[in-house]
Amino acid sequence: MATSATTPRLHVRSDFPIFAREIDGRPLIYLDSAATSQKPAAVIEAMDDYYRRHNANIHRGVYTLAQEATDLFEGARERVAAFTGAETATTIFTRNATEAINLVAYAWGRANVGPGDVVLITQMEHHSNIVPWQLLCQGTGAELRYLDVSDEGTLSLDQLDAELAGGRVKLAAFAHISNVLGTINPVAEMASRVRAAGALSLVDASQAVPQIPVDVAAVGADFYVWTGHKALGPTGIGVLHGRRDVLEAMPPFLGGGDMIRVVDWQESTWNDLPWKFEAGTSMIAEAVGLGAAVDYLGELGMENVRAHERALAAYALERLADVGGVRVIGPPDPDERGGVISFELEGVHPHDVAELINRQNVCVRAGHHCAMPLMRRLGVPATARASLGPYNDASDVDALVEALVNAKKVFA
Amino acid sequence: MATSATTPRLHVRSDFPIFAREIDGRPLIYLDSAATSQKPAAVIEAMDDYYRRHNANIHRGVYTLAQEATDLFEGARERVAAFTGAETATTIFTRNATEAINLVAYAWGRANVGPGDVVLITQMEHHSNIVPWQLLCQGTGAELRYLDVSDEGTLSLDQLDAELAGGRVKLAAFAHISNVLGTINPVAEMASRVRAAGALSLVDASQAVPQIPVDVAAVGADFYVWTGHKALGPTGIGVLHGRRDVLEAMPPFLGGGDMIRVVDWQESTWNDLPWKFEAGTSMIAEAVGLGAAVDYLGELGMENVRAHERALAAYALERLADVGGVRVIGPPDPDERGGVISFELEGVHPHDVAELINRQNVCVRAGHHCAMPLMRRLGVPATARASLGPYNDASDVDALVEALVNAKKVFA
Amino acid sequence: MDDLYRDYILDHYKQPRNFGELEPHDLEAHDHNPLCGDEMGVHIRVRDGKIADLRFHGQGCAISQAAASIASEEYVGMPVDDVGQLDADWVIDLLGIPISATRRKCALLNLKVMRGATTGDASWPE
Amino acid sequence: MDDLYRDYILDHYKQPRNFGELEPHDLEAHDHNPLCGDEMGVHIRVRDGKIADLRFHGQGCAISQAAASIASEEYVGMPVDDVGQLDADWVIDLLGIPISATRRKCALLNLKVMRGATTGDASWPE
Ligand SMILES: Cc1ncc(COP(=O)(O)O)c(C=O)c1O
Ligand SMILES: Cc1ncc(COP(=O)(O)O)c(C=O)c1O
Repeated sequence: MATSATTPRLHVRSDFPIFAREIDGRPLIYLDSAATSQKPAAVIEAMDDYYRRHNANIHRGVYTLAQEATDLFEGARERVAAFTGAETATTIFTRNATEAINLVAYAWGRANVGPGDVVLITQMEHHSNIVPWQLLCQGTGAELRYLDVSDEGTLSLDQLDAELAGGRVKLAAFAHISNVLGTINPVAEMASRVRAAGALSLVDASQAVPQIPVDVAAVGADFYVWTGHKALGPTGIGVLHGRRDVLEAMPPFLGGGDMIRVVDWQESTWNDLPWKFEAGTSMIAEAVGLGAAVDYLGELGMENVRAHERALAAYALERLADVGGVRVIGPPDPDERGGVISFELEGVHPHDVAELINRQNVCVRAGHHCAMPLMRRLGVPATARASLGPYNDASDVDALVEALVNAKKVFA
Repeated sequence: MATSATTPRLHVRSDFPIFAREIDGRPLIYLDSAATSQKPAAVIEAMDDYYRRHNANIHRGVYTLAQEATDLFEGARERVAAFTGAETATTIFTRNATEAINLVAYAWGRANVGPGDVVLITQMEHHSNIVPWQLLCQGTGAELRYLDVSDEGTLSLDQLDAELAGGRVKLAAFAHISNVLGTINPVAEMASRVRAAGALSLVDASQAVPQIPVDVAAVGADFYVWTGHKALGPTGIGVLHGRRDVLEAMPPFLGGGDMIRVVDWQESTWNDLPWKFEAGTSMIAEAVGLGAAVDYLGELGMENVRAHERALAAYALERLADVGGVRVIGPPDPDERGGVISFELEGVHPHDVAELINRQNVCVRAGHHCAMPLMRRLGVPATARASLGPYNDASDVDALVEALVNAKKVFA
Repeated sequence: MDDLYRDYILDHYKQPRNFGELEPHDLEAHDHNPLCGDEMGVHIRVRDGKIADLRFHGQGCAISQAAASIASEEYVGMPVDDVGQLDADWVIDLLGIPISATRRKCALLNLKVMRGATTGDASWPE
Repeated sequence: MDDLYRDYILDHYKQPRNFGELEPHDLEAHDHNPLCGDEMGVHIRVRDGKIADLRFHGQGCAISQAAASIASEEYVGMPVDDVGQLDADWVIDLLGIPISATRRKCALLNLKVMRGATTGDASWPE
């Protein structure tokens, strides 16, 4: 038993009100942070306070409340940008990661991709980083191509080079961390090769921002997207970081209030970045909540979050071997993976695994994890997935293992 | 002085925590509900409770928390649909009204509008009901045409008929209630004429749902959109009600998680309504909050909300005449208008009006109210706008009048 | 004993009746449970307006597999036109276990593909 | 006396200096404050690299109009090349009143159009 895991570095569970909840007299063993994270009190209270004391529409109000709301909203944007090492003006709030990717596929894609061009993605992408590109390719006559996933759950830089050498790739989109395999991809290296080939890159960092220290400038991708609710923030908000020159050259996506400079009868001109891409009333309370979330994560220190989750994942990989009949999918080395552990339990369908262990209040996800193509590649109909947050500790892993042992018995 | 207004029908201010706030020792006189409404404690607490006790991602989770979150989310959808007299399956959650309109303009518009077709809107639309159609027309070669606004702030059904008689109109989009003029448009009659002419209609009910009883089925439009934050709900959520056959025939808008049935390498099939149009993780807490908002409004009774605001608007129109130099824009008859009162104060720019009366904590909006074309039609650079919510009473109107009298003195 | 995973459920799961392919067949359908990715297909042989034989195939959880296996024994011999009349309660009663909202679609998938094959209606049974 | 709407501000607002059009002119620009819809244009006549004469026009609040009027008296006689060096503080100091974040763009609109006319840079002064 790894002592590093049994003595976890973070002790923050009490910051998260949901863990006060018991179901049938038992505590909550929450191992589904890759689907959505739990929220610290600081995040919930920041939104509460916004609605109770400062609520007003932003940007155009002269009165005090409207100024406060504007400052809270734009202040949150500054802190979110600083947290990920991005510029404030190129940090755009979207509804979620999915909308951020669609924004790029519609606004940049429809203007820049045509017949014969290639959009390159990978076999490990989430549906949100597949379907927008399918729609783009179908709409423009471009070709959608995939980088393979190895049996260990990794990508090949050589294959990337070979695809780029074809000269037709216009944009390559790939996950920073896979939500199924846990694989941490070498995104800075990939983005730099894509750029050298004259193409653009989009990194889906939905799983990375909550798990590891990220630096948008250092990654150097043209677009870098993530989603608030997985990063201790609220639902209803996501982030698109873009390169300034690319964003400036792009036509807008959604039209409406706030994204315009002047609306004339037949045409309009656009507001400056980032507002050009933020149509209609913004997710004001959600931005305030996300600001509180990155403040909280910043105080924990993302190196500490990563070290904590890495140790815990290593411990989980060890302990799962004790169950017997558990097959873990994805890279075996804890240094090469995040805190997302997909597995199969011999003889028990993942759906039944999730149902059975829920009886001990152990929450894991079962299914295709919005990655049907990857399931096909792996030759499995579905997997069970346990995923970690900063609030987890070794006792959660122990509870999972115990619950799995019991589940096996039912199907024995 | 109208006694009906000095004895308001609703006494609900204490339900709204923000009114406990004082600035510089003075109470808040909030007259900007057309920009965004304040929120009752019930709404704030519902979201709080969601995050503290039930937070999980929805639809695919087997464990208890995920089931609870799914029930809360889908239960909110049912109540929202019931509140507006719509079907649950055709009630789609969007980011805001703006996104709902863009969804239609992209998904329905790009598939159904072509060169020579006409999209018909009105001179009183909010930018969110103008710019998406400009973008659609620019992208497809269709023509954008406008129904005029009369000097009294109304539309002409004869002009609508004349436009429809041209035979080229594919879609007509118009506000249920204008956010500048307060005009209540005869939307059921308009939708029926549009339908008779073989075109589709979209009603922008952003200002109507919070102010008057609405019945989506009775209006009979093909699309009916509104936004949560103006209807006592949270930011980050809007609603699109659509006709089932139209929605079913439409291609999807955003691609990603949750809106798919099966994702294959090159193409995908779509989920049933309403999820086909809800890509990525939904605004879960926001839906819960919006559900609480419609519950609250339902308990007040929208007839009562309307009666209260109508009486208060009538009182305001009377009292504003006392100030001297105030010119009110829009229909003079309180039966024909909602609780939105735009005005000019002679010799004082609206921006200065708003700044000066904010010193007495009176919150009004000044500017073009995201309706630049209407400002051009009215021949004004901007207006000041006072708008009502159920929490307002005659004392707020009195405070506005007093503040305007003081503002006049500064510029005298 | 487990409430949901009763012995006969596990038995049908581990040794599903009428499982496999059926060639030639007269009717067929294939569908998915979008929530979990389970898939199920059916091949049906019709004689004199009745279901003479049928086979389910695909991959899924114990509930979806056991439900298909148990229901298959009822489908055989049934007039083809009757399948469209069957509703969700029919399957759930047949299973005889408490089915939560989340597992409902697992239980109903076999009826969905049966209705798809016999009536062309691929909506979820209600 | 009012902190913001001081007598000289109101005086410049009610009787703006250098207001109107200037024909012919050598340089011009036109811009908006997207927050409130205020618009402002400028016509500039240049002699020997200096601003020989100028006129502002457009519609706006007391702050934007007074700022343009007060600043216009400084612009006249200034080398054209110097306009690009002026920053936000220059205008705000000139106005001599406390400018909140919301009113900042009102105060800066005149400098924005001046820089637009002389350097082509239409961004907001910082
Ligand atoms: C009439 C009208 N339509 C549309 C909108 C846009 O609403 P949202 O900004 O929430 O999308 C508004 C309010 O801003 C409005 O008043
Ligand atoms: C890797 C990855 N990309 C994208 C998404 C989509 O995020 P959202 O649903 O918040 O848009 C997710 C999570 O669902 C994810 O794990």
